[in-house]
Amino acid sequence: MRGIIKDFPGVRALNNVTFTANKGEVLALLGENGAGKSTLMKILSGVYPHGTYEGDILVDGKTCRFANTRDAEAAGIAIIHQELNLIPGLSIAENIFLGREPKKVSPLGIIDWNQMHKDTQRLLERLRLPFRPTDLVSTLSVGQQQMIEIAKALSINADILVLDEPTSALTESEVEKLFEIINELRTSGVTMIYISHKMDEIFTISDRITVLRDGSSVGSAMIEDVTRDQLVTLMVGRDISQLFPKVEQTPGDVVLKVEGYSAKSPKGDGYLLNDIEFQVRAGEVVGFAGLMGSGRTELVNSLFGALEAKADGKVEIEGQPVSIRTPQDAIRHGIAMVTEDRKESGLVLNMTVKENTSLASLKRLSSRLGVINEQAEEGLARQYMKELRTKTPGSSAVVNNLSGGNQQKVVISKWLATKPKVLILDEPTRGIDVGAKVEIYQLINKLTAEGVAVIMISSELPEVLGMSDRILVMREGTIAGELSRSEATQESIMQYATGGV
Amino acid sequence: MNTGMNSVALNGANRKISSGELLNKYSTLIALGILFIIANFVSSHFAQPQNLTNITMQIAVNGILAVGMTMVILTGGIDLGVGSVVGLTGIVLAMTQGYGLVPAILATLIAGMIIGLWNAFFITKFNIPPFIVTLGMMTIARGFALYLSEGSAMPLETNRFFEALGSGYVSIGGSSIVFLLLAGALIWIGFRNLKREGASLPAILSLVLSLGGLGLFAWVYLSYQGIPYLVLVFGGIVLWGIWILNKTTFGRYLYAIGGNAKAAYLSGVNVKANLVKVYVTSSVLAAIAGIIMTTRVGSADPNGGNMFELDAVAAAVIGGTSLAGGYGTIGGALIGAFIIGILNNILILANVNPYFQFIFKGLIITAAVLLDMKNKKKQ
Amino acid sequence: MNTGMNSVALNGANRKISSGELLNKYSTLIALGILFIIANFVSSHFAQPQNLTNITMQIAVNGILAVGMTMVILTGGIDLGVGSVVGLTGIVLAMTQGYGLVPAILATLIAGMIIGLWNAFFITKFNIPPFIVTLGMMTIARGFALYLSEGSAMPLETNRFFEALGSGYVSIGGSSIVFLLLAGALIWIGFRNLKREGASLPAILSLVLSLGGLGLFAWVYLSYQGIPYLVLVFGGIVLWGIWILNKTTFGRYLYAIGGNAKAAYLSGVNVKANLVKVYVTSSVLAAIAGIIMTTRVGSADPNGGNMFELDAVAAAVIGGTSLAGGYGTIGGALIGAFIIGILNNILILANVNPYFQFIFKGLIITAAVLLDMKNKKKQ
Amino acid sequence: GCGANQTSSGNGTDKPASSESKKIVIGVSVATSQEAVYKFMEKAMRDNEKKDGVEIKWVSANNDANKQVADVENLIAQKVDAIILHAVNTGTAKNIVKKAEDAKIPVIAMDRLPEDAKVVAYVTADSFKVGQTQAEFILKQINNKGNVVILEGEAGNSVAKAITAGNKDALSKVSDVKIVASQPHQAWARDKALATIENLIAKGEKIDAVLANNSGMAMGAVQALKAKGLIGNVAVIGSDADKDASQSILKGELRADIDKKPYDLGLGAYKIALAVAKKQDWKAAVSGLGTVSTQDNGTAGKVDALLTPIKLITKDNVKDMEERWGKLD
Ligand SMILES: Nc1ncnc2c1ncn2[C@@H]1O[C@H](COP(=O)(O)OP(=O)(O)OP(=O)(O)O)[C@@H](O)[C@H]1O
Ligand SMILES: Nc1ncnc2c1ncn2[C@@H]1O[C@H](COP(=O)(O)OP(=O)(O)OP(=O)(O)O)[C@@H](O)[C@H]1O
Ligand SMILES: [Mg+2]
Ligand SMILES: [Mg+2]
Repeated sequence: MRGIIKDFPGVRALNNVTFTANKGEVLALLGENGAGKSTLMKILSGVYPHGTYEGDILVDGKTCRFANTRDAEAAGIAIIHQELNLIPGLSIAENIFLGREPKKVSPLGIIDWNQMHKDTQRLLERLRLPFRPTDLVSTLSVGQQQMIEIAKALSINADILVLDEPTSALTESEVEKLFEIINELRTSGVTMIYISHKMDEIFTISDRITVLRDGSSVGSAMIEDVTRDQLVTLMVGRDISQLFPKVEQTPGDVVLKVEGYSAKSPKGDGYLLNDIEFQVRAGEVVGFAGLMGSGRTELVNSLFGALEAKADGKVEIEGQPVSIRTPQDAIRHGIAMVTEDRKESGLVLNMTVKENTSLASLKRLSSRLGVINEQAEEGLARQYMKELRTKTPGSSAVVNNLSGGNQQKVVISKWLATKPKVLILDEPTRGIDVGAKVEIYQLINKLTAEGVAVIMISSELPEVLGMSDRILVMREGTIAGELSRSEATQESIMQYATGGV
Repeated sequence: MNTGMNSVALNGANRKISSGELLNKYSTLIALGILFIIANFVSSHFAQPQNLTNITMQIAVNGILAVGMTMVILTGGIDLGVGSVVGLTGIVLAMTQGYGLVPAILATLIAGMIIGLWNAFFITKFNIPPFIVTLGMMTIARGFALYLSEGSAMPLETNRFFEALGSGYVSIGGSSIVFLLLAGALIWIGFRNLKREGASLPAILSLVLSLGGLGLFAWVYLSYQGIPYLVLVFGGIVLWGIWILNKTTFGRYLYAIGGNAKAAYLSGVNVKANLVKVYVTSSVLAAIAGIIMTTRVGSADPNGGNMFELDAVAAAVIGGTSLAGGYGTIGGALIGAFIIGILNNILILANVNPYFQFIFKGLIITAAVLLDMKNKKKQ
Repeated sequence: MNTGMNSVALNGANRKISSGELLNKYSTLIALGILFIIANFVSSHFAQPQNLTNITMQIAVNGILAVGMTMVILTGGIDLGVGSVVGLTGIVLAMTQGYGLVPAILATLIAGMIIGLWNAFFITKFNIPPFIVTLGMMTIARGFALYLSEGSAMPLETNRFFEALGSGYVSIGGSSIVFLLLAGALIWIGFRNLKREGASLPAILSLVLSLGGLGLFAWVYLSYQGIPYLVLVFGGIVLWGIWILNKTTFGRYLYAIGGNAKAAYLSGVNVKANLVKVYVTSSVLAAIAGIIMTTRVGSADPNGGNMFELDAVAAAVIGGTSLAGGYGTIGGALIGAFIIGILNNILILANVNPYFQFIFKGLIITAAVLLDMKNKKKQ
Repeated sequence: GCGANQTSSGNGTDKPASSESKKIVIGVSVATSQEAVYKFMEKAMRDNEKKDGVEIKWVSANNDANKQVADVENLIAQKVDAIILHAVNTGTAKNIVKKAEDAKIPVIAMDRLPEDAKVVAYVTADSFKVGQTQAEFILKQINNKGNVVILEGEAGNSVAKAITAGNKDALSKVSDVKIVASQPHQAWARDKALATIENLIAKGEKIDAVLANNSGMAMGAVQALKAKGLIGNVAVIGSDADKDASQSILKGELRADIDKKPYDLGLGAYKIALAVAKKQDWKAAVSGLGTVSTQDNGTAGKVDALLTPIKLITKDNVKDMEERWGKLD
């Protein structure tokens, strides 16, 4: 790709980017949120058709002008998008072959279901996925859906495969499977462009890296030639001395205490949560580790009153037993929860930064009759924009236009504005660049210093290890073990998480 | 009635399905069954073959519209114009009948097609919400119908084809052959599925239900005067619709567009082309409904089809189609059309005060969907 | 007309806004302006104060319904029952008038409230799509209206209050005071915003536009007979609606629910309670519209309000409200109601063939939204 | 079987097989129930139902011609003895009559005559005549000179068209009268009629008279004229003589209205249906209800008709309407 320039109204997303990938290599494309990685890849794969950008795409030396994604596919380019692009109401097979269905009578468009199901079965077996081609995608978890996306990309048999943050929702074992596949493809000469914010993965899988910053490419290097710190500096344009700037606090009184907490599955087969018991002190960060699907999200959702299944057990806040049935109750009792999917459940995307920030504390900002005090609202938004260093054109910018990291900061602002005693962070750094991650860690430090009790769920073990005072490991809806900061290691956590103790 | 069949073919059947799921799957059918039983108590005339034959003739127009409406709603759109299109195309048929049967029918279908293209043009080219474009078409088509007819009903000339279509029956012998063929097809498909996917409860159940339904229809028609021609057309359109949605790329794309238009687009589905097709389909089906209605009443009424769009939407939604798009079946819409038709029928049989009929109708539409939702919730 | 004001207060004005964005912001207003100019060419009577006064009186009912409809649509719902509720509440008013003015009006509003609660109950408790619940209400309320009135129109007794509301005017002096107060308030708010957010182009523009609009209205009413009382009620409801959406938690929650109901729920918004409120609001506004229509025509017609729901939805959507929820303003809906009202007016002034009126109306509704979309696309 | 087997059909069992012992069932299919006049048609029949041992099945088509086909099919399926048809659309009702004919059920057309259909009898207050009478009254009021407005009902509705045609027929006989507007109104809505008059006044049209297809729209016109202080100068006439219209006449606002005597209309249709069902001569049964004549009906030739009188209601005789509406004030 040569001299690519792409403008969106008000922003230049790509500014004269030139970018090459060699045949058969895995090229990692790095950069902060909003650096333009996805945009560049969307241009390559025909999402933004020829004419909506400047510059040329050269595949095997030939200039290509894609009018749509079909053209790009025909040229051998497949992409796994950052967001899931599946249709929930359709089956796995239908999703994989959407737009490319094998047909019996082509002009009539009669689908050859046998062929399609057979091909799908083969793909699923290759990825060792235990589903049938006819299962509906809506019944799969997000990670499983991501694997279907991968299957879909593989089914194209592309020469160039773009993977835009494919692992953000995958379990460890699924990541391993993916890496096996990538290695297979590499040996068969497929070129891959791999985008991720996870440094470990970059060093495990890639041959070469290219870094984008603010819409320009700032460098490229073989993976052997760079260190992690160099890479980070290249990406964010400044030194980050410490990835996990943990500041230890002396824990105060117990703020949240949970005892004998269980929740039955609404489907009637067994427990989602079984006899959970733990407590969190003021100023303490309790990390929750566990495999995907171990019930961490369910636990915190349930504590927050947002789980449909009814739960029994004792919950105490600052020594007072409380009953929480709805998020409203939870907020009233001083609990705040940053949900794991900011687009789906964290933000009202078409509202402004200010409106999102105030959403959970609007009652406090308004008179008894419900009239909003606009000055107070504006003040609140500005206060948190400043405290969290949110990059936004203003408090009245629509959040949809912010980068992922800044969107996450808006979600956190919303919850900090409720002045919580307990802050639950579910995957707070998913899909966020290194720079923003560190800022969020620093924020956690600041909160603990102010005496907030923090629960942090994360699937990135280094993060749990780096930021928690104590780590609780969950497995199949129970707490499998507790580790103090000093005794916790990746291995000890994994042992509890997989039941291998 | 053989949608059970198709959705099974779609979902596969060799995983265990709980009774709750079965209940959910057939909830609309169960609602229909309940209504059927109530109707039987309300009036002894209800279950007479003649009355049941009448009901199928009465729902044909709404049923045909509901097929098109379901397809449109699957994409997340709506077509509020169909009622007026029924009226307008009836007028077109009456005006062009002098040129001969085939030219008249062609002209009518082309009128429907042009209307569909108009709708699709504004929807796909300018992204105007379908609600508005088709609301506009609702008044535009009505205006043309009134203008062309100068506000008067236009009689159809006596014509064997129109008479047969409007009120003729296939002979009992012919009808028997149709039913035998259908039964054969059902059994063949059913056993093929059973063989392919194993003998699961839902597969067997849907075969039994389809055969039962077919048997009921056979009894009704054969013990009266045979299959009405217009029901034959209607049935053909329903089967065609089920086939399109389940077996063709066009059908699957409709679900995909309604489920996640962006994902469909990124997968290389030509979203706009498929939207054009679906709005044209809806309007052409409305033109067919217009032809049927005109032959049935014997003349074209420029005010004909008034408010039919709402009944068509109701049929689709009662049948489980989601107005947000992505979910729904033609079989469901057919059941929905039956529920509405039986409702109108028993309100008349029971001699209910006409004012109360309004109230009952509103209540029962709500109740039918309520039943559906309650079952869905249990899942 | 002073929505510009409010949306500025909402969006802040201290960032640079391009002319494209401005065009987009005011696209519906521009459409109205174009229609206004065309209307002037079509008939020299159009811009007469008397005619313009008439138009505002004629759109009041649709405008009031559009306020409620906009709120409902903001949440992603729809209320198809409002037309029938207008008819039913008119009958309730006529039936209860014997008990005195205040009890009659209270009974009417309570009837509206009960209907709203019924709608809300099925929507929030059983998750039945609003389209279906309110479609059911459309026939149920019509049935009750017909049943209670036995199908006859019911006259309103002569009563000073009803006469004033239906066709009376605030004296010229009183009207002048109202305008002075409004102008004062506008200037005060405008300058406060200018001071708070700096003198940006949009802030100044919206102040100028609001004052211009106010001036136009002042000219119209003061050079005819003053402000009609029913326009005063209508204007009050519009201002109330704008205030609710921009200044209160309820209004904010409506946007949040339509934008992302799950996120709103997780942020502690009581989604169900707010939905109950919005459906009750819509039905109570329909009851007020029913009172106004009844006093205006002097009697309650059980068939009154037929199809009004479609005009109300059209007004909201022409005004830029998204049927998917989350976007929309009362000011836009007001402009939408004006576009529809002016359209009906000039078709009669121009003595257009009645059948063509249908066609024009459909075309112009499409065109109005088209203009809006084209501007939005440019952004 | 305790019925008197007067006309024993000869099978000698105690099955009540004779037509006499069976209750006579009359099906009535009306276009709409949404207006007051239909209630009086129904009342005329209900008043006699018990006495004559008849069962009435009353169905209403909500102004939907297609639904009316279904309604009549349902009546046929219930094996009614006679059908009284009040057609949604006279142009489209021929097939309905044919369906009944095929089932050997006699059809009596009430108020509206299905074109080209061979009905047993046609009972009518004659909408065209209503229109003529309206116009003749108005012409007297304005001394055969001036501007008139016709407020038509729903576009394409056959009654609306017949009344309007009657209006135009009578008005066209006078050269100095100008029809300044003839405008249909969706759902015959009074608020829309009100807006039409307002707009015409604003346009500067001098209006001398308004002829409305029904009372509701006439009242809309009255309201608009009242608001502009013009009610004294403009003669307004409606049709159906609704309660509020009657009151308005009493108050001297609405100038006149036409009473189509729906009760007589209904009674006439009922009596004919009953006689026909009993295979008796119906002409004797309706003596005193109106005049019996014949009317041309296109390809169907001549059909027998019972013309019930229509009555012009003015301030002089409006008190007569109290019989129907109770005390007017
Ligand atoms: N459809 C769009 N409309 C307007 N601006 C956009 C659009 N898509 C992206 N942008 C902007 O373009 C810039 C680059 O975005 P892009 O999604 O390519 O970033 P990225 O590097 O993939 O970030 P992340 O790591 O968060 O995925 C950002 O400033 C973003 O806000
Ligand atoms: N919406 C849902 N429908 C069906 N099953 C679900 C749903 N959400 C979660 N589950 C199942 O519930 C179990 C617990 O999931 P949960 O999301 O709480 O896990 P987790 O430990 O938080 O993992 P993650 O890291 O993915 O958030 C898993 O088996 C998961 O598949
Ligand atoms: Mg990206
Ligand atoms: Mg989780």
